[in-house]
Amino acid sequence: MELHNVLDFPILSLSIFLPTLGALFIWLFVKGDEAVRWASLAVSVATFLVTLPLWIYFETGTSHMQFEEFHRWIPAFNINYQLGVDGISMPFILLTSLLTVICIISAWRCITERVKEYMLAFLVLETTLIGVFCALDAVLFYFFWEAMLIPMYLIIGVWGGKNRVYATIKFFLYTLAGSVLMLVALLAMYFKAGHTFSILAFMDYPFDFTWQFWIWIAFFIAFAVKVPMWPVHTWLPDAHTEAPTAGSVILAGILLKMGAYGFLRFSLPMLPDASQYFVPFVVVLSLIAVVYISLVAMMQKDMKRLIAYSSIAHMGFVTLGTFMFTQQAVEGALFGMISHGFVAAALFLCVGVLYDRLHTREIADYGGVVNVMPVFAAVMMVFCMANVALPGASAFVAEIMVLIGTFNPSDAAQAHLAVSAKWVAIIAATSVVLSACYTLWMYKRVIFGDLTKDTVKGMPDMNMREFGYFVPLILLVVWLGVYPLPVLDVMHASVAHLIEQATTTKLDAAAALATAAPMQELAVR
Amino acid sequence: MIVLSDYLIVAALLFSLGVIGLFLNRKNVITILMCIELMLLAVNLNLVAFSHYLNDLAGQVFVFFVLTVAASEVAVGLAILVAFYRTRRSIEVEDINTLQG
Amino acid sequence: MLETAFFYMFGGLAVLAATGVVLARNTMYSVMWLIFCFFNAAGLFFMLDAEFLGIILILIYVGAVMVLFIFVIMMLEINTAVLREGFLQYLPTGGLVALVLLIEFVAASRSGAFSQGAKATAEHFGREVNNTVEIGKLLYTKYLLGFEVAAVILLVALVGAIVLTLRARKDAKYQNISAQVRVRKEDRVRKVRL
Amino acid sequence: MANVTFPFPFPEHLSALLPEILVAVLAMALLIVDLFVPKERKALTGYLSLATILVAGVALMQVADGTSVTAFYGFFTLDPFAVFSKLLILAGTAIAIIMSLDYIRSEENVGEYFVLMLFAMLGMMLLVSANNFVTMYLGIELMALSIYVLVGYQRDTLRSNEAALKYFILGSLSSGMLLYGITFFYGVTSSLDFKQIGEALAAAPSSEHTAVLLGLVFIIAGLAFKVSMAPFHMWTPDAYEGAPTPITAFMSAAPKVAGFVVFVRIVADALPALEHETVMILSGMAVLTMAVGNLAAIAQRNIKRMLAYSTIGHVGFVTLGLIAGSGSGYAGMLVYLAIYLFMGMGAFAVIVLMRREGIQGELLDDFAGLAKVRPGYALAMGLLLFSLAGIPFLGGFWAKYAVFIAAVQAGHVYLVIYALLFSVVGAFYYIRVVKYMYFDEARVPFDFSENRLMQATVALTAMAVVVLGIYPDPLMELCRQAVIGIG
Amino acid sequence: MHETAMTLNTTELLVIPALPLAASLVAGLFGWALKERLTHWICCLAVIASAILSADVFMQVQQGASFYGNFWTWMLSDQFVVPVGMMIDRLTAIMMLTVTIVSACVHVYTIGYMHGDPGYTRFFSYISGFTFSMLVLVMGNNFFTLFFGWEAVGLVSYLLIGFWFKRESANFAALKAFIVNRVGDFGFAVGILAIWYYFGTIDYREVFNQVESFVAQGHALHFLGWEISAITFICLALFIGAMGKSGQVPLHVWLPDSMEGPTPISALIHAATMVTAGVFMVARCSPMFEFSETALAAVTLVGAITAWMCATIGLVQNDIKRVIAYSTCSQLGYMFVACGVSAYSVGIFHLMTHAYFKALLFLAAGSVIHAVLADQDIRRMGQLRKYMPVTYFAMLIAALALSGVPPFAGFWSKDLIIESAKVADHLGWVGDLAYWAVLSGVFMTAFYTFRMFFLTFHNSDRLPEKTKAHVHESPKVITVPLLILSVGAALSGWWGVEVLDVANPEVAEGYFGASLFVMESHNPLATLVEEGHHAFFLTAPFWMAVGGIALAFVMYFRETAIPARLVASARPLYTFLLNKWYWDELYERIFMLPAQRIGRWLWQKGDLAIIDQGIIHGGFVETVKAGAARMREMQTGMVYHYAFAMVIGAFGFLTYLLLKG
Repeated sequence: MELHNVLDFPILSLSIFLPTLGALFIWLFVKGDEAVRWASLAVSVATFLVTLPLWIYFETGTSHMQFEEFHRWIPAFNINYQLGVDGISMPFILLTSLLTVICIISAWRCITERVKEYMLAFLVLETTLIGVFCALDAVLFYFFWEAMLIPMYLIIGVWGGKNRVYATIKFFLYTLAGSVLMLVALLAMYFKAGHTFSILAFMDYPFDFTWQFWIWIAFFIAFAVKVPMWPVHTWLPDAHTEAPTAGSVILAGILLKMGAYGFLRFSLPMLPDASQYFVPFVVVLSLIAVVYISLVAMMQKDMKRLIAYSSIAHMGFVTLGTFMFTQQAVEGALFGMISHGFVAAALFLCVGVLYDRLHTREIADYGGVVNVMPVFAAVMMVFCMANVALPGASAFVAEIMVLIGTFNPSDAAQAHLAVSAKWVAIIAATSVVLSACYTLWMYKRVIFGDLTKDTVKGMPDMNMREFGYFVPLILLVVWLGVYPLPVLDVMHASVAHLIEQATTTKLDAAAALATAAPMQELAVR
Repeated sequence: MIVLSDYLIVAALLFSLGVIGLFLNRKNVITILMCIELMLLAVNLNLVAFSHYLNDLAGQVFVFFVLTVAASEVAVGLAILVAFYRTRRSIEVEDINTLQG
Repeated sequence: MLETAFFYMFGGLAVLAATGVVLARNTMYSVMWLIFCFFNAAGLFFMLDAEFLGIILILIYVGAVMVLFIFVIMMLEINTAVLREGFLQYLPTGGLVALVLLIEFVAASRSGAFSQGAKATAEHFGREVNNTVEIGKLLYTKYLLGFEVAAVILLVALVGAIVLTLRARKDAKYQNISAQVRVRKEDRVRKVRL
Repeated sequence: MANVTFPFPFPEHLSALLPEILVAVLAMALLIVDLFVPKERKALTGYLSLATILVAGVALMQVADGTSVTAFYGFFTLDPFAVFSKLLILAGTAIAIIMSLDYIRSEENVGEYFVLMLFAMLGMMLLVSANNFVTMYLGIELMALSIYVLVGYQRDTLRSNEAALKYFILGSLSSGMLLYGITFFYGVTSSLDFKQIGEALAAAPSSEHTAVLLGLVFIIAGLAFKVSMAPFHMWTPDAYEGAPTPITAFMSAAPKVAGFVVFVRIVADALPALEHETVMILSGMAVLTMAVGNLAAIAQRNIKRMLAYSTIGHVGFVTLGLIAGSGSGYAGMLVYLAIYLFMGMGAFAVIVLMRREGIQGELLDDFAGLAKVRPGYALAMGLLLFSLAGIPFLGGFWAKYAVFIAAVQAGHVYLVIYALLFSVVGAFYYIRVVKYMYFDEARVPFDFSENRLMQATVALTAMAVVVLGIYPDPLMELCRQAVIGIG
Repeated sequence: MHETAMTLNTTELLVIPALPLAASLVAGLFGWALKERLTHWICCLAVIASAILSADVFMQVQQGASFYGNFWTWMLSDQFVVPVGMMIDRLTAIMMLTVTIVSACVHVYTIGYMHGDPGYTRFFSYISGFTFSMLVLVMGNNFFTLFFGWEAVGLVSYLLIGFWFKRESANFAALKAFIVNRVGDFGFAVGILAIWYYFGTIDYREVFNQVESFVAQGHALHFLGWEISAITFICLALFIGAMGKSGQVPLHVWLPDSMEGPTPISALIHAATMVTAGVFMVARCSPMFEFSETALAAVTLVGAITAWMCATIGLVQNDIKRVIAYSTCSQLGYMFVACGVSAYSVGIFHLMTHAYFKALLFLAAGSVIHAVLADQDIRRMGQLRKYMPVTYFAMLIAALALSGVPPFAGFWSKDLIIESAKVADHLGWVGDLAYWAVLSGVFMTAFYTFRMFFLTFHNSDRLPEKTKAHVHESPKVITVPLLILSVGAALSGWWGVEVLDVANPEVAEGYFGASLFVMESHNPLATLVEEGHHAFFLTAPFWMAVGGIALAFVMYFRETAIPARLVASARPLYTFLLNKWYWDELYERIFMLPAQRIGRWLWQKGDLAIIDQGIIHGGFVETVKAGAARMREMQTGMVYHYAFAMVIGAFGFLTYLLLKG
């Protein structure tokens, strides 16, 4: 087996397991809260540095998987430890490693209880997240996908807010319930595709339509819960609201992306015909996410809840773009995920800054914050505007590319839509107005106004540590907003390949296969 | 002419009576133990009948084991019953009710 | 003919006795019915040329097991049972299930699945064999493993029954032999400096 | 019978039984040795019984050569399947004994307790080697009688008595049903040997006969009782709750292994001709079992009882491997049982540790705040619980995976979907315990008995689920090897 | 389009927007360290330099130079390429000039006006940033750079309206401005999407080159049986954007409210530059609008309605800045009418003249407000002429220019608009309506302008005592810009017509050259030339203006009792106008409240009640709970029940098997 790895070094494995190894080290040898904080920071920074070569040595012209690794893991079921990244997954790895660093810094002072456990949970979480994006074996993917639940459950549950138990159990069961069907689908595909779990093999195998249909549904449930799409989104506001700041950051920044990544990695290339068949369905749900959720977001009284709803709406854009099968829309969706990773993360951090001072997330408890925290107000303004997708911010690039792609969808997508996709794009574009409504209304109520509340009067402005983790985020958001090409370049080849896969029917090959060599079918009892 | 199935029917009747006694009985546990004895008796009768009609002694040997085990069971069962009685001061079936739900 | 008569007598009485076991209010009566039932069953065993089993049924069951029952009943002083509510309440459902189950048992018993052995039976009748000897031979050869295990089971029953019921009386003064054996001089002799 | 040599018919074949013989002999010796152990040092008997198990284990490894051997006129089989399951049983028993060392100290007749455990283990060892109904029945009864006594061992405690009584009554009923079923098979096939029965049943269009069906249903019912499949499960929660916790742990693991192994042998050897009916009955039971186990567990406040229901739920999952009826299904069952042995017993070990002066440590509330006071125990328990819930990087995931993939392969996709949905329901009550440990404040002080062996047990089981979760291949390969030749 | 030989210096072009940007960043990031003096020096110098360079560019452009080029690629995905580049032609040049000059004046003015405000450096950062954004808007060579600038100016506008963030009304106005603008941007974005969809490019030149052949292909959109040609769709969508940005009915509601911002802002952003972006965009897209008569008619209609309606509102307003704000809306309406009737050059011309006189008007008003202690109500002013002669003079010039009195700037451009509207026969009734609307608008404009003027500077002295003690002429930093702009307000009209010849019907030969496109079939200027211009004193608009001034003179200078009597006699009409035709109330009823109600309903009912409580809890959790409770109940603890369950189980399976056969 030819492994495509320019570095000849298991860099992906190192990225995946470095956090956990670091966590083990910290668990065993590091004593004292302050030492644990520094050690965790060191580990996360090291991980970030380790992931940087992925960016540097990435070959942009090819859709081939890169930095591949392959080891036999469970030969009994032909499950392999197979890693590799392409332009679709690579940016997420950097996103993860960067956000983890920021999360750890953000938790520096607000987490005072059980610091060690908190840091360990985060580092383990990082392993699972990076693992999801690296895995090229379906079981390995599922393995990381589910393992993520454990640290996340603890992070929300132990360090969360008042109603954390409800939120965390809801989160856990929702996502678990969503993903179990995926497991069934994977098992079925294993037998169908000739006893392999390789994602690449699944992509190549011609499943007939019935198979695609059912597997698509199973995948969809798993991914839709994670994204989350309406109507299986209700876990998210609760989880976000109750999670500690860094938990929300990771949740919004990475976890939500796993669902959409799943669509791109599994549904589209493996099940192109079913994906096309379900385009109207996804489109309708995405539009609901954009319009309905935006309206709901507008009425929220809790800042985190509002941002959570806004995340759902933005992810609606992502799913919409994903299912348009055009270069622009899919790249827009991908870019949107990365952008949202920074913007939503930053907004949650902003709320965290406020929360650390006043210990409330109610919008009504604030007002006139700008008077006492001008720097903070400016920082938050940047991210609010980014959330509104103002040009110059990364979100704009994403949004406009999705809209462009939706306005001009591929024939494969348009063929299944009853109306012209232009109208879909136009409805989606209402987000331009709606996102402004909820974001800026919240901003106005929280930041602007005269100082009337005594509690707000005593709030100190951001300290250097807090300011410090916003700076890279601002720079990234602006950089990606005005010069997104480096990131887009990474995606081009892989997305083009993906589009080709998603728009090429597998049915002919399936029919040919069926006549040539009738497979031993799984008789479903 | 008495045939195999006649014996089996007698055994079936005994077994049924044992089962009925087991779950319709509202008296004390000892009766339940006796119902179990009835069931085992039915089993033994079946085995002996088959053994006879199949001309195969294995059945009878099996009956021997069943009898041995049944005797052991009675011993253990009555011991448990006595221990129960010592703490609960009753062996009414309805009184075995602290563990539930 | 005689065989038929005996069969109906033993069989009928066994069933009657079993009914008695279930229905008798007094537990002691139930025991008596059960003993009677065992006798009749032993009769059926004899008819089936299982003399050895018939005998041990009476010897062990009636002679030992049932005595144990009586012993326990007397010890616990529970021979008169109160008929509690509920019996009639469950009777319709329970009875129906039992009835259908009985019908199924009978149906199973009458199914022709066993007909193959009938020929062998004819040969078996009238042969001069000693049931006890044959069983003995089998038990100590082919079924030796089972026999040994059965012995262990009896041991377990013995130990189990003892540990569950034997209690050291707190007020009784008894010798702790192992303690006595293990005693050292320091335990007994105390040097006292005068 | 002139050709019969006395005392032993085929001495060379005895070697296959060497572990069993050793256990029996040493257990009886222990009964006597125990008389000379002073009352306050009865733990010695426990250590000696651990030694016995060790000896048996070594002997087992000696006699196991990867082939299939029968002994005692074919009444005893020693094949890799039996060897593997015996190892599991030995391990389960050993862990249960370790748990008991402190737990049982306050009782009388401590020595006999350990001996009875050895006898129960002996019964299971026979059971997994059984290839006919005689050995099977005797094995079951040896195991069951010992366990009846062990459940009722706390004779001054009402719930222990009650548990024993219930278990005994229902166990006897199930024995009766099992025997009644066996008689009909005997009547139809004139044999008590699994393989011969299978051949005889295959030779005739057997499924049309009421007698055969009756035998089938009653045999399956009798075995289902032993492994607590619904609707023959109802003794389980009561017996588990009432029994001394180490015995509960013991019961939740070892007898299940033995029960499922003999179940596999019967299904694979005796019932191939009745495959359709068998699958139907087992599917029905599996559906009921998963629902009952996972649903009822939610409503529990007592963690022992909860774990009892959880065991039932897991039994439902294991049954899928049986239903799959293939080598991979049986291997999956072994994988499941092996991993469950660690998860379940580990969890029970933590519960045992929780017991202290005045507090049983069995209520969910008792776990509140454990993570703050004893993070190590909480971590171990958390890992075990997540593993029970089947979340990956922990062994429980592979356990489920192994049986589900076999079931999918056999075409039972709907059953697998059903099982997975109930595994989500099941996850709820596991993570609820984690919630108590991690999210809540401590209400009572924790002062554990510091038994090194126990701590090691907890740590080892927790590590085992992690290691098996990350690298399950050796176990899977072992199980795959073990079922070659079965079915 | 013909090739121009001369190319502008790239560096110079880049420096023009870069200077304000740099100043903005410096002021924003380091204002706290630089303190006030350094900050305003940096910003002012940067913008003045920018203005000088713009003037230089303007000169060169006038001599035929131009520029077209891309600097870097913003977005790239397959066929979709968005470069960042500039296109400098005559349209751009005049816009750059106007923007930078007005901006420079406002910068200087700000030094005095905002003196002592705690947000002083922030303010400079904003207005420099605005200058940058506006320059990007006009200089860009594709729709995305346009959109970038478009949104950026919107952002700065938002920030500046809400500059005094302690004021609830200011915050609300800012929010309103942003959201209403976003409604427009929605249309604009859709327009851009459509452009890319149909043309495959978003570059001005390439798009405009294709328009003719594209129209010939007859693309159309269908929706529910309704058909609309693609070019009309694109133009209308773009125009919605223009409506939002340029405060056209019905998206005008934010503009008067934006007066909550500091007055320099009202001058710079909400009068002179940003709000005219819509007009600029329509003019820039003239090659597209020309091919859709429907779109042109819509532009004309909306412009006319706005021009007339906002004028009526302006009649009765009492806030000095609101009067000017409504006049801005109204004048923007004029510009759109000009564009709608294809007199783009006239529209841009009016844009330019309007920038000078309206900025002047605002700055003068600001000077007044500054003097009277930030009171903006003209009912509490009067006789200020005595205290503030320079301001008075500036205001007079501005008022005359706005009213359209020759020879001041407004006359030249406005007259051309009205005459163009008159001859726009190809638009049918819309043209007629527009003509009458803009004509009557002149009268109203003159009236309300001078009403405001007289009430402020003449009439009776109604100043409160406290204010009176304070009133004084503004400092030099304020008056100098006023004087500079006065020059513009006075002369730019003449300059435009006579020197630049912006109204030349042969656009290609007039000032604008190739930067505008007018179809031969509907070129109002050509018609005008054919029919001959009317002499100054013979045109209707002139007399309308004079009439308006006269009426104002009578009512507010001479017979000052008349207004009250008039109000009393037409109370409902007065209230209606005073409440701005109840647009705000209407929007509140049909958009804000329903949206909130729907949002709350979707949240409470949709998310919480139906999905969470209904499906998740009721459907799953309750089922599971009920199942759990049922299971628990079944575990009665009674041995006979257990036994019965076992028997039933066996019985059930057996019976099933037997019945199944």
